[in-house]
Amino acid sequence: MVGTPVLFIAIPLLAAFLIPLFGMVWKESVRIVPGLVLTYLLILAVNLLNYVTVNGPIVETIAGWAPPFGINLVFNAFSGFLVTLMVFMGLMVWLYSYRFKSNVEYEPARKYFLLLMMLVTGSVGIVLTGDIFNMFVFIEIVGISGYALTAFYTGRDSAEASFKYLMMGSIASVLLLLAIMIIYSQLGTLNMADIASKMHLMDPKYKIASFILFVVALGIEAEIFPLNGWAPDAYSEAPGPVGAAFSGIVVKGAVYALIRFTYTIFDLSGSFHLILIIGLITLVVAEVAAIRQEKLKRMLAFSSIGQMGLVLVAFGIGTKEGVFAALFIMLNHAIIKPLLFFTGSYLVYHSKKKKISDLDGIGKLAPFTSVLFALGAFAIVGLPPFAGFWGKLSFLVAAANSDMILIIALILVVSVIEIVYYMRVVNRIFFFKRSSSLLARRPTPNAYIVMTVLGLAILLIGFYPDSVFGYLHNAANSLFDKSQYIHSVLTATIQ
Amino acid sequence: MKKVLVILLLAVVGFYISETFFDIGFGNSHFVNNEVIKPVKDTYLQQTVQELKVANTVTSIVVNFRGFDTLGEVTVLFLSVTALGSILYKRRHHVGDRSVLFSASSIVTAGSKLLFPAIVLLGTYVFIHGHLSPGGGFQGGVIIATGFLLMLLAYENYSVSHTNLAIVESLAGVTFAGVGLLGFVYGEQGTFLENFLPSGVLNDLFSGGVIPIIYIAVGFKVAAELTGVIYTVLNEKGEQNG
Amino acid sequence: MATFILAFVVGMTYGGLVRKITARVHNRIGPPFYQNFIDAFKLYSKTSAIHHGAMHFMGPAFLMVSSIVSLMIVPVLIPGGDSWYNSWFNNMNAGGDLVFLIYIMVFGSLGLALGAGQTGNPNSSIGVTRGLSQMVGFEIPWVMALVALMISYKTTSIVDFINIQQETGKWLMFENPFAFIAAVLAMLGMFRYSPFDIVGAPSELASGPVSENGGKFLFTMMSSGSVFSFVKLTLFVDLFMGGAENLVILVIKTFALYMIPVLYGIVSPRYRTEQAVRFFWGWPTFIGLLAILYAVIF
Amino acid sequence: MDSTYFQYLDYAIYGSAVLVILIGLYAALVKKSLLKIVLGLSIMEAGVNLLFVALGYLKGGTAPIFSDGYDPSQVMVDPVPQALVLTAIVIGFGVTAVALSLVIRLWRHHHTLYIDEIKNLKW
Amino acid sequence: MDMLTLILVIFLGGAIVTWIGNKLNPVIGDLLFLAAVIVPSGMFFTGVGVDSTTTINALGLTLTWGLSPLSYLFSLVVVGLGILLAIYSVPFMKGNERTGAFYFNFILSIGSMLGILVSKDWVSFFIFWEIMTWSSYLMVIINGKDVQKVGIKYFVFSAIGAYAMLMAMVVMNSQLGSFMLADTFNNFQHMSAGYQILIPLLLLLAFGVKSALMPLHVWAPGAYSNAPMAFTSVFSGALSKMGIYGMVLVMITMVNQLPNGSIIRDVVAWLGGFTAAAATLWAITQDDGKKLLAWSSVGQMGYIVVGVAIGTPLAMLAALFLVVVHAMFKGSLFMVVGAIEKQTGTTDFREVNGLIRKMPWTFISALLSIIALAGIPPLAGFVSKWMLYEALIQNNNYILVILLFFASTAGFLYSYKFLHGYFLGQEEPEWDHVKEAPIGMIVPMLLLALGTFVLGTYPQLLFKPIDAALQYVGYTTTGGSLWADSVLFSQWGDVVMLQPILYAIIAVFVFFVIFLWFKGKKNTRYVSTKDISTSGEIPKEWENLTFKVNFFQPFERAIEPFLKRQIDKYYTAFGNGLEALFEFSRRVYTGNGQTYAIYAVLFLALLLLFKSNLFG
Repeated sequence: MVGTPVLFIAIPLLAAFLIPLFGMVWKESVRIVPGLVLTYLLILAVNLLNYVTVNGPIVETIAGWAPPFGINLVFNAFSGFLVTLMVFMGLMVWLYSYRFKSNVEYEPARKYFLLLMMLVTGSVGIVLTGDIFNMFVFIEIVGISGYALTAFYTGRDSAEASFKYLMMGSIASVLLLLAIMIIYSQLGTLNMADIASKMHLMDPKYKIASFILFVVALGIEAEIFPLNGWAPDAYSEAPGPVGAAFSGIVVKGAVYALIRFTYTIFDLSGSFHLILIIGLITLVVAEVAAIRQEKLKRMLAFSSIGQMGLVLVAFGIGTKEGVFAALFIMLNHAIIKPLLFFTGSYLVYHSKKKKISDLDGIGKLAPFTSVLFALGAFAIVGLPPFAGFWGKLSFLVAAANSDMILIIALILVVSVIEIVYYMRVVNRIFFFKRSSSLLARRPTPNAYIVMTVLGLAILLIGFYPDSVFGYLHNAANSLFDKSQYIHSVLTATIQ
Repeated sequence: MKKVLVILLLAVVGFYISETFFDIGFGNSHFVNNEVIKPVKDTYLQQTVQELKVANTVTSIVVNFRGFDTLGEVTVLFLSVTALGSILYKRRHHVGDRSVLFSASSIVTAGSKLLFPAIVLLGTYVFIHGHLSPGGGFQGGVIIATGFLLMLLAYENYSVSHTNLAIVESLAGVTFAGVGLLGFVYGEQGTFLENFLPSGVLNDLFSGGVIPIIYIAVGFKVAAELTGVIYTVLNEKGEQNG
Repeated sequence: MATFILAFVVGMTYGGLVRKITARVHNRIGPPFYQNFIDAFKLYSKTSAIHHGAMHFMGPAFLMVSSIVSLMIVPVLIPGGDSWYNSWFNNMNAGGDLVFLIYIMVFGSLGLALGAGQTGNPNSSIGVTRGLSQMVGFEIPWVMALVALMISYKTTSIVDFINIQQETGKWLMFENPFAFIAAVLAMLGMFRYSPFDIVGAPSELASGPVSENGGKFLFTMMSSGSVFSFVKLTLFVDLFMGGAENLVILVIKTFALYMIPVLYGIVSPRYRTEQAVRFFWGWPTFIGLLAILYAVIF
Repeated sequence: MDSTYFQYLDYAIYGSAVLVILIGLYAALVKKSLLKIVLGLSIMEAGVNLLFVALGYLKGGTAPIFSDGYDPSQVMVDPVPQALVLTAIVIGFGVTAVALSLVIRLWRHHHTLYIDEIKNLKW
Repeated sequence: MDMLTLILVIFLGGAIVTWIGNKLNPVIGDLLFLAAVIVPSGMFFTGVGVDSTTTINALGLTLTWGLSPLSYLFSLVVVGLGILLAIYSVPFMKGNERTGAFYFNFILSIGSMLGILVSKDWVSFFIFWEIMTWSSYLMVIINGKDVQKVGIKYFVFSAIGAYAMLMAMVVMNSQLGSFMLADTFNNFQHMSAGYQILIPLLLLLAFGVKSALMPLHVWAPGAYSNAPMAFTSVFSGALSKMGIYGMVLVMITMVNQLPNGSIIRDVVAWLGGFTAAAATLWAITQDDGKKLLAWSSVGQMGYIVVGVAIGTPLAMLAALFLVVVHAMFKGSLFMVVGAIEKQTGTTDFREVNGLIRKMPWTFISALLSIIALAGIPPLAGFVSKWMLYEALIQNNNYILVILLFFASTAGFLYSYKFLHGYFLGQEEPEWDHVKEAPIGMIVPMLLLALGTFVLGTYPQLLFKPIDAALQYVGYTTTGGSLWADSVLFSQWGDVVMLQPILYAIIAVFVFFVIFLWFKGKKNTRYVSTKDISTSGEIPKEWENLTFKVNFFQPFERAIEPFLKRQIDKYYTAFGNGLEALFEFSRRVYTGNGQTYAIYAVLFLALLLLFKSNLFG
């Protein structure tokens, strides 16, 4: 074993505290160090994931107290998969924005990269931790760095977006605390596995109340429909890479929390249906709103909300296939949507109003970026032979196997809508008369690298889905057997 | 209209929440030596005395049992300072010109100069004795920060150098995380944030292993960060008066 | 070849007679009935000085092809009849198939249309469009009638129809009168006499598809046209009147049948094209439907 | 102390805590000024902390501090909620600080704190 | 690697390589393009046997590829057209700025069509189907002409169809636990009754969209006329046939097993007949050659659908025959229009005329193809039409016969309009500069046109593969061959019996041409089309007397009440209504942060209120 999961948290924190000191010595280091950290984390994550696939989940206890007394981190196939994904995306975002911020001075650059790193760390922590209050802390970390990154650009409406985000976020934290309270008052413990094992002792009245509070609190982070008013503003006003990070990393963390609560901790009967319904509503409303957007990034934001809704639907099916499909969609979404955000933010870079109609005929000016954008669009709407198709297929298979014909029909109708708005953009980019006063910005080399890597990933998964099949399968299994999770945590010996 | 709706909603929500908590009951007696649930607090209470030799259980929980939370919490503070800096960042950032609500009288200035050392001393005491008596790093840090606030309010041209603040908080944070990482090396179980120093005897100043060290670091960090927050916000003057 | 000569002669004669009769009805003297032969020979002996390119040549050729081929597959006399000259006339009667016939009959007019179009004379094109539109009009009742026959006798071969009528001894025009009426109404249009003669409107000077054609071309057209009318008549005789044992009967039957459009045409004013089309899609189609119903029921 | 006294206290304490939460929420939802909204948010958090600490109380419990001269017979209140509330307070502080800075930014940008006028991002 | 996989891989890789190569240098691009189409096609003809299968594992599913006689028949069409059009499109696309994209999509769509035909399981079927869809979609909008309208319409309809197929296939999988075509067809009975109705309907929807069946056809005219003509030949010739292919499969394997499948058959057949008639009428009213041909393709697809839906051996025979023949003549016709567009720059009847002497070879191929299209003997169109009529009569669909007769008779109108519009009429000085199209464009269209002639004379060339295909899908024959019960070939004795007549036709034709030539051409001179006897006066050079504008006005007047009704309008209204609804529904996102917070609290309150309903 090459390292322990706690390094995912400890190393970035150490680096975060050290970065100001480094910055005083060598200014460029504030850009580089986060990248190095993320690279290390990626290597660590991949190694641990392979280790886990071979010999079972790792349960890291902290401060030498075995669960449920100490806080513990759980790195099993499911969380490990998500962690790897998040760290990879974090690295991509860092690499993309490495030169992106080259025109701003030292101070904002330092803060930007610091906050970015902490965003990734917090999301990873959400996924890894085995303690609900600790999860709350990490959610707050993600939240604060998210507010700051959203409001990063001065002079735009970013502050407004960030304020909305903050309002919703603090309401969410209050509700989360209430829910934690109820659970603690009943079971006297905060450890997930412990709670899960004692859940049967709890009066269903409290169960339901706390579950509802959890759903609302985490739903605000996970952009569930009535709670996601902040999301489009934040996505569209934040810098391009940050939008990518939101859609690729943060939402994943929130959805993970929701799913962990639904699958592992609570044993309520109706919870799957609740998730399913919420996901459907989110999906439909988001896609419907996306088709009428004038601004590109807003459209992308809505589409990503819709994708999350689809993920929730897939989780709500409640079968192993459903979980598999959901993970696959998450994977696709985590790869494709950042690509769309990157390319999109380059395409609209020079148009002040960020409107879609400003993109007419930009394909001539920025062929590489435009082609990659088109690739992303084709992939996200699930056209074969690109990555998105397999996720959609596995989802439909799962849904059909549990006889949800109407849901299938609804999903397909919605994805027709999706096709419409994505294709409208692609048409404008490539086949419209080029509007004068249109300037395209040549991506910087590192942006080229990032886009190419993501595009290749899309093609790889599209043509050879088995490359990720095994991981997804293990992840689905490990999420599914709850007893194994509980057992592995509660009998965690200090390694 | 909107108000009525909101009040209705709040009534509903409040009703359900308070109902739940009333059912839980105040001073929830079902925790007292409940053998079915075996709440963790009992273990905490006894382990605090037996293992860690720390008088203040809250401190032991905050720093050791749930030290990970505390690390995260310190990070949150750190992040909020950073966030403040990046949100309020302006191209031209003169240190020193700040919105003066009113000019302090000489009594205030003199008195604050008098009080400042005492306040800092109190804060230091509080976080040094954090593991023995009520209080701890956070409280002490806040007290120290109030001292700086006092000075900043009293003296218009009183300034704290950002660099020093940054150095202090960074070092404190590094200490925290580093001590945690040292737990890997020296702790007999080799886990993060583990206590690897001898615990000493109960109610002794040098007891509780790493807990005082961490709490002191936290104290410094909180002090520096809060001061930084105050300073940054004070240095923000709205366009309307200047 | 004998068939061709016969068809030529008969067709020409009928044409001449028509002109005569029309004149009489309009109480004029009118040309003698052999006038057409004279015209034909005159035209044939003329050498035309100009032409309008390849298609201009092919047009009449197409026309001739269609008329001759249709003549070849329409049995003039009853196959295996007892007359001594019978063997002259069964050239491809075995293959008399209605569907084939319908299409091959259209073939000619299309070729003619092409030839006319080549000349670039607007009147030709106008005439062609009118003609084609009208064709679409009368094709429907015509096909309905034929389909009715096909239904009731489960064959598409003309020979079979003749044999059936010979065996039963009943003419199909009495077996399925609706079909007969529909077919006759269609035939009005087919012969393009008034009131359906807006195609090659003779009253305007030198218009219609045949304008721009002189000499050999016009000769070819005339002859093929006369052959065509003969073919159609024979077809009707075969289908509805039980065929003809020998030439005399054939002539009688065909002439009797031929008088219908002529007499109807003489006394009725001319339709505009859309009126014509609407006309054909009106009563004749209805009757055709009746015919089909009749055939299905009985 | 006699227990009847606590009968009322139950409702009084929890009720007041929940009431504080609701007041804060009301302010955050209805008040038009950004500052008041931020205030509402922090009031809300204060209420939650209050509730949490009250939750940890044990009847007749003392502070969970083993300083000299505590009698082991006496039961101690639950220390965990206090620790958690400590964390929660600090986090709340951080959030409030960020919120205030955002308010300053908005003031810079719009020269107003009236939330209905800060609606550039819609639909 | 196995042959089929290799071929498909070559197609895919060839697409990308060609694209890149064209970016480097146009000539390299052209060569790569030809290679990328012709090499795998040649490999297909030589290397792939009917019984060769290969399997690939992906995501726990097995993709199986193989070739059946039925798909072999269709693949002949695809590959043949592909090769010819590849040759055609090199000169056609010369100088076009989007040549690279054109080549890319062209190769991709050819390859994906081949993939559809060889895929033996639904997953790969769907994959290739979608690839075909989006590559052809890119092809439709490649000219940048009303992209949003036509392109989106095409893609939306295709997507609806494709998703219907997707739904059907996952449902079948959940019911039968297998994605294999064969399993789903054989175990069709084991599904519950509701699904037994639902799935064929879904699949018919899917395939009906591609084959432009009447209520679903609205994408077709725009798409056909928008795409570059070099691709439209493939589009109407091969790509729409994929819908027919699927429909054949569904009709034979599923609908036959339904207790009351005859109802579905009749409905589809009627839709097909209606398509044929209505599309023909629309074609007559068009003034643009592309649109005219597009509508006429829709009409011809109607004929084919009728044949497939009737489903008697003879009808099937006719339908499949018409599939091949339609591919030939319609491909050739679209190529003709492409050549005219390339040479003159317009395809509007009202602008160009009198091209017959400028582009004689184009005219000849157009003439032959048009005759085949109109179904006039001796060309191949007639054979299929005739068999279709006979099948209908034998099957007692009399009204359908009338409908189709009417359609084909009305077909003469637009056939004539097409020829007259481009080639006949007066020759204008403004078109004097027009030259004959380059040889690379002439040869393919001539080949196709002559091919129709050959098939018309020797239909049995094509009957044998069709026979094999039909026997494969389960038609049993009485007399050794399925065409035994056709009057055309039985009562006339044999296939051979047809030929004397045809030869007679040709003989008489040649005779009269020669006769008129020698008698007439001798000492006559060619005069320009201005030299006509319009009431004695000769029109001047600048006067254009050609009669083009609302050509069939009387006929259009006659069918006016029909022309008033357009399905397209209804779709458009529906779409606009939806958009308005969406516009309304996105107003929940008022920019006010407090409103969002209120939503949150409202959501919480609702959950709390209805918790008993949620968690029983």
